[in-house]
Amino acid sequence: MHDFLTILPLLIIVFGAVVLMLLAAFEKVSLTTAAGISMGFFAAAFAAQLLAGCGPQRLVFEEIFNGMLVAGNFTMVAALVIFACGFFSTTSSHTYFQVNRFDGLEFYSLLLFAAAGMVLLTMAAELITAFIALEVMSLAIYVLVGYDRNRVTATEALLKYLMLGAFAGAFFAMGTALLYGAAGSTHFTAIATVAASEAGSPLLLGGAFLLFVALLFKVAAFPFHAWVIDVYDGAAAPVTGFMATALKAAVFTLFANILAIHGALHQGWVEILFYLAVFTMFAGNLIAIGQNSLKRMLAASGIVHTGYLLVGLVAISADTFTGAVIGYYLAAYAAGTLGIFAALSYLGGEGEKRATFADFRGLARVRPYSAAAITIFLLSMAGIPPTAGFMGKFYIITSAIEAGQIALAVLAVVSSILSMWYYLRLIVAMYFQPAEETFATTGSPWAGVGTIALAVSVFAIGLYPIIV
Amino acid sequence: MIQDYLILSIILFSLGILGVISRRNVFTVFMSIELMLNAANLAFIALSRLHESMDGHVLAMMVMAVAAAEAALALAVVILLHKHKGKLDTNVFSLLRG
Amino acid sequence: MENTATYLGLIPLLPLAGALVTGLLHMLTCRRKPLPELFYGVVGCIGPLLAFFFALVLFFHLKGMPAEERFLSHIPYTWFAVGDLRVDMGFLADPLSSLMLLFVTFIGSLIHIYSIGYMAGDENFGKFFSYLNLFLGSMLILVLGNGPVVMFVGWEGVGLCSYLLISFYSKERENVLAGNKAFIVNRIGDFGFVLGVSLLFWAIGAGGFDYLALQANAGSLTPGVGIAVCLLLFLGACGKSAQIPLYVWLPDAMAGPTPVSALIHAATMVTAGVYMVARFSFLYVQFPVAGSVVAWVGILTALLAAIFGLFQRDIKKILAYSTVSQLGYMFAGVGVAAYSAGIFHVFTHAFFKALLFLGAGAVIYALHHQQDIWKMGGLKEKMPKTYWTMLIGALALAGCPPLSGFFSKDEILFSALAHGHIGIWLVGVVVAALTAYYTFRMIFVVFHGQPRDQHAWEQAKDAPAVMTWPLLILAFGAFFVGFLNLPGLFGGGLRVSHWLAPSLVESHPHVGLGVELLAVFAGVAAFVVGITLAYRKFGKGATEPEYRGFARFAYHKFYVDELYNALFVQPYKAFGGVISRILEPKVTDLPVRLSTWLYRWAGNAFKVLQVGYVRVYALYMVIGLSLMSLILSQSIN
Amino acid sequence: MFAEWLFTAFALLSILGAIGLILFRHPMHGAMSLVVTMVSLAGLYALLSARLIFVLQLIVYAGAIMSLILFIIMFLNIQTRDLPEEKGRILYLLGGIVLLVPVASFLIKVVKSLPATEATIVGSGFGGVKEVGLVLFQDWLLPFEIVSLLLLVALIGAVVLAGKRRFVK
Amino acid sequence: MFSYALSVMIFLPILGGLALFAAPVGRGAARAIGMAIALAVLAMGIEIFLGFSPVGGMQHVEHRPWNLSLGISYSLGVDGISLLVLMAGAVLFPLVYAVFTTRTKGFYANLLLVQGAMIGAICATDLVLFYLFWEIMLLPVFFMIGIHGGAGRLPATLKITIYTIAGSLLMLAALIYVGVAHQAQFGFWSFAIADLAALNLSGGFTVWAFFMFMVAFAIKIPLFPFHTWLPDAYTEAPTSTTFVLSAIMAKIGVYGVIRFVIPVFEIEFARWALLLALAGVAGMLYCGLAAIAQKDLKRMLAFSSASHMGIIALGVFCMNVQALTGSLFQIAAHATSTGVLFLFVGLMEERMESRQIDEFGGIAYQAPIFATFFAIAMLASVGLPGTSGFIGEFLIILGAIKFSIFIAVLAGTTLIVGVCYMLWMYQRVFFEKSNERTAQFKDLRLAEILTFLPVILLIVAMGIFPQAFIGKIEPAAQLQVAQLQKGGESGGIAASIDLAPSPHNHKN
Repeated sequence: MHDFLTILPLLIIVFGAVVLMLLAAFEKVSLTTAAGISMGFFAAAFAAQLLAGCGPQRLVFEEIFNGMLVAGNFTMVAALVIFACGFFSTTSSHTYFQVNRFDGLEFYSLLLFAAAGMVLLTMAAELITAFIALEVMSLAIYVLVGYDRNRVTATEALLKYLMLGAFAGAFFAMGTALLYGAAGSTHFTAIATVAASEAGSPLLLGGAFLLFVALLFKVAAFPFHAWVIDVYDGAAAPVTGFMATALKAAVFTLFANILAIHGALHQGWVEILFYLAVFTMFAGNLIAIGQNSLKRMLAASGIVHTGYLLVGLVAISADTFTGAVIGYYLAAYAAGTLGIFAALSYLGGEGEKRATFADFRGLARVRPYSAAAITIFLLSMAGIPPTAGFMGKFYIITSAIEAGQIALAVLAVVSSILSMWYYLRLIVAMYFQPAEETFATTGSPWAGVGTIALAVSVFAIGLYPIIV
Repeated sequence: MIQDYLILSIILFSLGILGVISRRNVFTVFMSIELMLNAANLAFIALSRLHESMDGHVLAMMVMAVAAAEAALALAVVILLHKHKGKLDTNVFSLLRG
Repeated sequence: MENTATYLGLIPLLPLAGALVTGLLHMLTCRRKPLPELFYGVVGCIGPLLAFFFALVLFFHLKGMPAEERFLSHIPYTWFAVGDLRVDMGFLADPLSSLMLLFVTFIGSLIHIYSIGYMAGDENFGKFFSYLNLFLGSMLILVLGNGPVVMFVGWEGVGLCSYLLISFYSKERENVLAGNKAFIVNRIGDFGFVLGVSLLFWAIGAGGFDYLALQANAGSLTPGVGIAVCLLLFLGACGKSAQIPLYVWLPDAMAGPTPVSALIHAATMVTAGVYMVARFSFLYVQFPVAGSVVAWVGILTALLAAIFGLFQRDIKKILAYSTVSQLGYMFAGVGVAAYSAGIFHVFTHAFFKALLFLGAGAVIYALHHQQDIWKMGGLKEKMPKTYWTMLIGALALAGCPPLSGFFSKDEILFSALAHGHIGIWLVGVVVAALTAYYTFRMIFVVFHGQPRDQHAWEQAKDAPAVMTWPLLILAFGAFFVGFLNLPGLFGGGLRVSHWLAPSLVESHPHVGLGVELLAVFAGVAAFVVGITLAYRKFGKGATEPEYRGFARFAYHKFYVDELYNALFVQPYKAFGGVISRILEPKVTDLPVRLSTWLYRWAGNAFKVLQVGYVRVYALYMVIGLSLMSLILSQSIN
Repeated sequence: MFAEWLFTAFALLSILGAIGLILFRHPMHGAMSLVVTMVSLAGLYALLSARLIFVLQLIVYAGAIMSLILFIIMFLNIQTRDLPEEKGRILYLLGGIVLLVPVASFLIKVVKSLPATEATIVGSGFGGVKEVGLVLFQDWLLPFEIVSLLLLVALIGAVVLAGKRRFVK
Repeated sequence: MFSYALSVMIFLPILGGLALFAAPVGRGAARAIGMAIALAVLAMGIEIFLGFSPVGGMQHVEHRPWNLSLGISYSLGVDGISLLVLMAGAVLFPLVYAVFTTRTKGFYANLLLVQGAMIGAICATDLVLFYLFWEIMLLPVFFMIGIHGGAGRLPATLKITIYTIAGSLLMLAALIYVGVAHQAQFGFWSFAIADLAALNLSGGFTVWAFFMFMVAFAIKIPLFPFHTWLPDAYTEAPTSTTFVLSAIMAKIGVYGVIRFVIPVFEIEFARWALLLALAGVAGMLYCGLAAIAQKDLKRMLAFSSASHMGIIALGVFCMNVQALTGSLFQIAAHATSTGVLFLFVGLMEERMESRQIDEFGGIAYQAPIFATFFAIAMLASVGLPGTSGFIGEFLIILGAIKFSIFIAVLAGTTLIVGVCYMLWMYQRVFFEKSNERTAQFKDLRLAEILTFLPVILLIVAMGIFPQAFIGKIEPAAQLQVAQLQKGGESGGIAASIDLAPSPHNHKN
């Protein structure tokens, strides 16, 4: 029964996806209803996840699923983040689609499918399960990215993402193969055994290498980051928000789970992850500083946050791994990023005509509350107290120093200094420059409500970091 | 002997990578990716033989399923691209840059 | 120390209260309907007069006590206490301070009265009295303070008032600049003073930081620290009392109204340095080297200022240089450990110099602010009272026996000789001659001969009574105060010296009568030589000479002002400009600007890498893959 | 011995096919070349006693997927003039090879660490439909279920992206 | 006094500010609300000051666990070290509302926020809580400069913000390092300063952590050569913001060094004190010299403020009770004098619409009251005895002598440097001849007189009766120095830092 409760949220999401798919197939409902249903399923899954409670990592339906699914505190946090992301992406989408009319009922179905894939990804305790879950998630998101078929940039983003994503997927498959060769099985437990007995096994090394390349690609770590700018730019704002948050949460959860399967495995990767984290943070900053488009800047800043999360991965200790730091950071990051994309969803206007920094000049004069919310999100992303982003960064740096990675902690700090530039740049534009337009928006107030809720949650998560 | 299969698999995998980075034709690129997946499959099967367990066969089937799904989507994208520009040159699609 | 006198605190407080009242009233009314001058005059004079009264009371109170117990103190409250440092806002009356108190309040009062006449008609009449009162109050704090830090309050207070009063006619830039100069140069001295006091604290201040405690602990000073303290304190004295190298502000200070010149820049404030050295006699006595430095600086200042005085044309500047010169004498006196002699010269000098200044003020007043002696002449008939009083002052200054200046100067020169400082004595004698010469050059040119400006001469007349009475009183003083400290040679009893003895640590070497006579003779001779030469040259009317060679050099005051300007002021300003225009943006801020620029540059470079071709992105991935493979293949063999 | 000859032949064929894929300018030729590779791979699977996979490789890959690709190529009626110029292809190829040498050598090093054993004789049931099916539905139930999700998503995706709905050029 | 006084002092302004942001009220009402809150805070501050008992420990302590996993707690307290800084934060704010009547609602709201955050930073006794407030207080400043500043406000506001945040973030890393070290040494998490003081830090990173802390504070103070943001920011900021920056925020930098750096890094502090002291003195001279070349009154005061901050910082680095007490006292003294000077410049700007020194002249004749007030504040700023400025400066120089004669001699030049530019400015602005525009200069109105009079009186009172303040801060300073000497001894280096042997060594 307990096991059933544990996978209940997942079942709810899958069920919701199928329901919406069927409704879409028969075109029986309005878009608003579809969005409502989607929100309902996300909310229900969220609630179910909360109800299911949590505990230490354990296998779910070990007999039936042959030990391929795990659940615990960490996966619960990740699932909650994913469900929340789905929920708020739905609210944003609803408003967005009332202005940008390329919608379809399948959109919400795909959103739910993607979420299902993500949750499966976080819970995977076996590589091929993870691979397929990853593909479920990826395929759904590919489609979401390219959903606006009439817009060539969306298609271009789709092409880039799909092509590179499949490319990375092939690495995942090859990595799985090599690990299979090393362990004779693709279960994490088997790999852990090998890692414990022969830590320097070349097959283990090579397999993990290819596997990690794929994961690093998905989270847009340097040097596998280049796609992310263009894809975020080309996708619709709510989709970008969903990708930037939920996807990253899912992949990082898997990443952490894999690294944490055994200390020896983690130990072998500390050095490379160290450099990757450093390069990722700085590359992200350097890309962000040169951008004029908000979405591109946010994409680049997402790279920077990937860097911070990699710092967190460097610092995890496989023996005492709880995922708290990573989970908290993911939640904090998700709240800020989702919020800003929610705001962009309704402020962007038709065809996302307001896209650059300059387009948001003087927003605070005309729409002070929106500007204030965006400011809060930006401050959270920049890590200014008392927002969630601050606490997230605090935890990450704490864990890095605890792990003895002081240099990495300092570099992370330096990187956050660099990131101030472009976050402040938007605030400067919104507050310190005169307004040139009225920023009139149409459509439902859902995105706005979501923005406010997220702004509040940024503070709530920051001031009461209960989940850690 | 099993090693030879694996080496072949690595070679095919590398050739797949080469195809991805050196070609601009969308079809070729996707087929290169298929080639990489095939290479992975070969490794699965060979290792399955090595370990004398049939798990590798199942894994290869799964990879095939994934490859098929990806192919379906990829072909849809190809159609979409063709509708947009009438060309299948990846370099044509570089509106998003900088 | 058991003796207390609560009214001690009142003495400085009275003028300060006067300053507050007049100042506030002036400030509030000057823009609308100013109060009558008489009001300010009366209110302004009450404070000093009452203070003088209390000073007298105090004096007789002390006099009534046994000589060794003549210490009255009053400590209203602890000013501040940090760690071992404990500074009381305390006042100490002892023979030294009571003597200073007497003449400061006395001359101060006279000058207040005089100012009622002199400043009549000035739109800032009230402000003037406020400043004067403030000055007097500060001076009294300086004198009465029971320790160096309280002294410093007065010390800086008089500096501030000096600034305010020099720049009193603030519409003219030169006056304000002169005020600035005075304040800044004084501050240079204060820099030394503060450091000296601080050093003193760490050396011996832990057991109490007032004079008496310091004196008790002074024995434990090491020579290095002790000499450093003495010299640093003397730097303070140099600033306040216009000694080399900080004397430059005093001549410029004549930009202020004449009563100010008389009160502050001749009689009282500038002697604070001498007072301070005398106060710290217990230190200077321990370290004769420091004393010698003081003495030599003093006597050289005396010589230098006397030389400058020879060629000045502004009547007040002549007097100013003579003040500098006389201050030099005083320092020579205290430097050779003849503290009572130095203080006595302070005392007499206050009378005759105030007299001379007030006389000069009367002349200036009569000639409608004409200060150039070469535009005066023959005023003897027109202004007899002024002439005669000034003549007494001049004689006293020149050291004519038996006027006050003669005795005090003689005492200093004799002490120098007696302590074996032959060089100082010789220079002192030369300066005495020069003093007599330039003093009478001034008297002759101003009062004798033919009028050089007929029109002004015809209108000139003696000043009103409120101005002449102080002159007369001061003349009386200038004539007779010397007898208070008549040395044994002339049948006196050195009464001032004996009075001061409890406060000072000094020794009186016993020398033969011959030495004493030599000193007296030399002093008289110098006076005679000087006045004779002056009479020869200027006695019967003279025209302004053309200065050439050394005279020209001296006329321009050895170009010291220009030198200082070129050496300190201009480089200072230029350096400020360099900092704010070059150093700040181009050097100090460079790391910041450079890193910002670098960041943006690198950002643009990365922007270029985002080419937009998906194949290239894959290439990046493969590059990373390749590099990581290279690294990883190191770890397997 | 015979098996080794066969392996060599299939391996060479598959590599040639792969090279052909990379080098042929027209996707059609590339696709045909890839089919060669896939068929050779199927042969290799057979050599490895993977009977079911051998069949699947032929049916699903060489058959279904490749025909789909060929169908689309023909459907779009790709002309040679529509193809990208790809002038710098050789440069990219050479550069790619340079980059890939470390990767491939590393990976080969990795697989060489495996024990150099000859393929052992396996039981007659190895790789059969029944045997693989049992493993699939006993041990690999969860991935199998998820694959259904995957295919569903792919289905919806293909419909959404290429479906016959309002497309405004 | 009720037990949550400090919390109320922190959150009354913060909540008030947030409410103002949200509430649709006019600027007049906003000003009135701000004024009321500032006055309430003032009243509580005075209450705390009067009820403060002069002992070393913390008073008005509040403690409440907040983040258990990292041992972060919401803990507040006031002791002698924070008392005067707190008072500065409580006393000076009502002036802003009184003097500047024409700001927008958002401005007053920001002002409230910054006050609450500052008081929070002053009262926090948990390092993380301090950091929280420390960062928060920058944001309103950022907005105040950016929205209401002068023509060159954008670069100026970005510079101050990024510069100070850079420092703060470095401090964050060091702060976490300290917390982790505590966990490693004592086995439990705590960021409470009392716990951290027990740390025995060593290891290669300690010195880096120390400097990260120091850089953060040095930027805020600002200590040479980290002052380069200051002239632009002070000049471009609206005067009320400049006032807040110079009068309080800079002081919190010094305060932070005393409160957090000294207890945690005793050994490093003692080791590097000479270098830091040199930086303080160099900044004093550098900014003092730069001040003389300024043509803009506000900019000149900005440099002057930086120059004084150098001396205040020096007092902290001298590591003896006189200098430390002097610094703490000077913090309050400088807050009143320079703060008021900035306000005066603001008034002049409102009346004359210019800040160029060249365009003034002869104001003293038109506005004697204003000139007198200005002069008093100016004299306090140059450290004239009888005003608040002297006591602190004297104590610092006195303490500096003990520390190093070389440093003291340089520090002593502040007496000269300060007076040069101030007199020069006073001459050009208040003396000399009036021009057409200054002839129209209006003297202070009654309301303005009543606003400034308390502060002017405070300046004088602090000069004449400083013991009322020093008595309250000295015990805490004693404690602090005792701790420092302990650290210096255990490091075995305190003795070697003197360039010149201290006089005590000669005594026998």
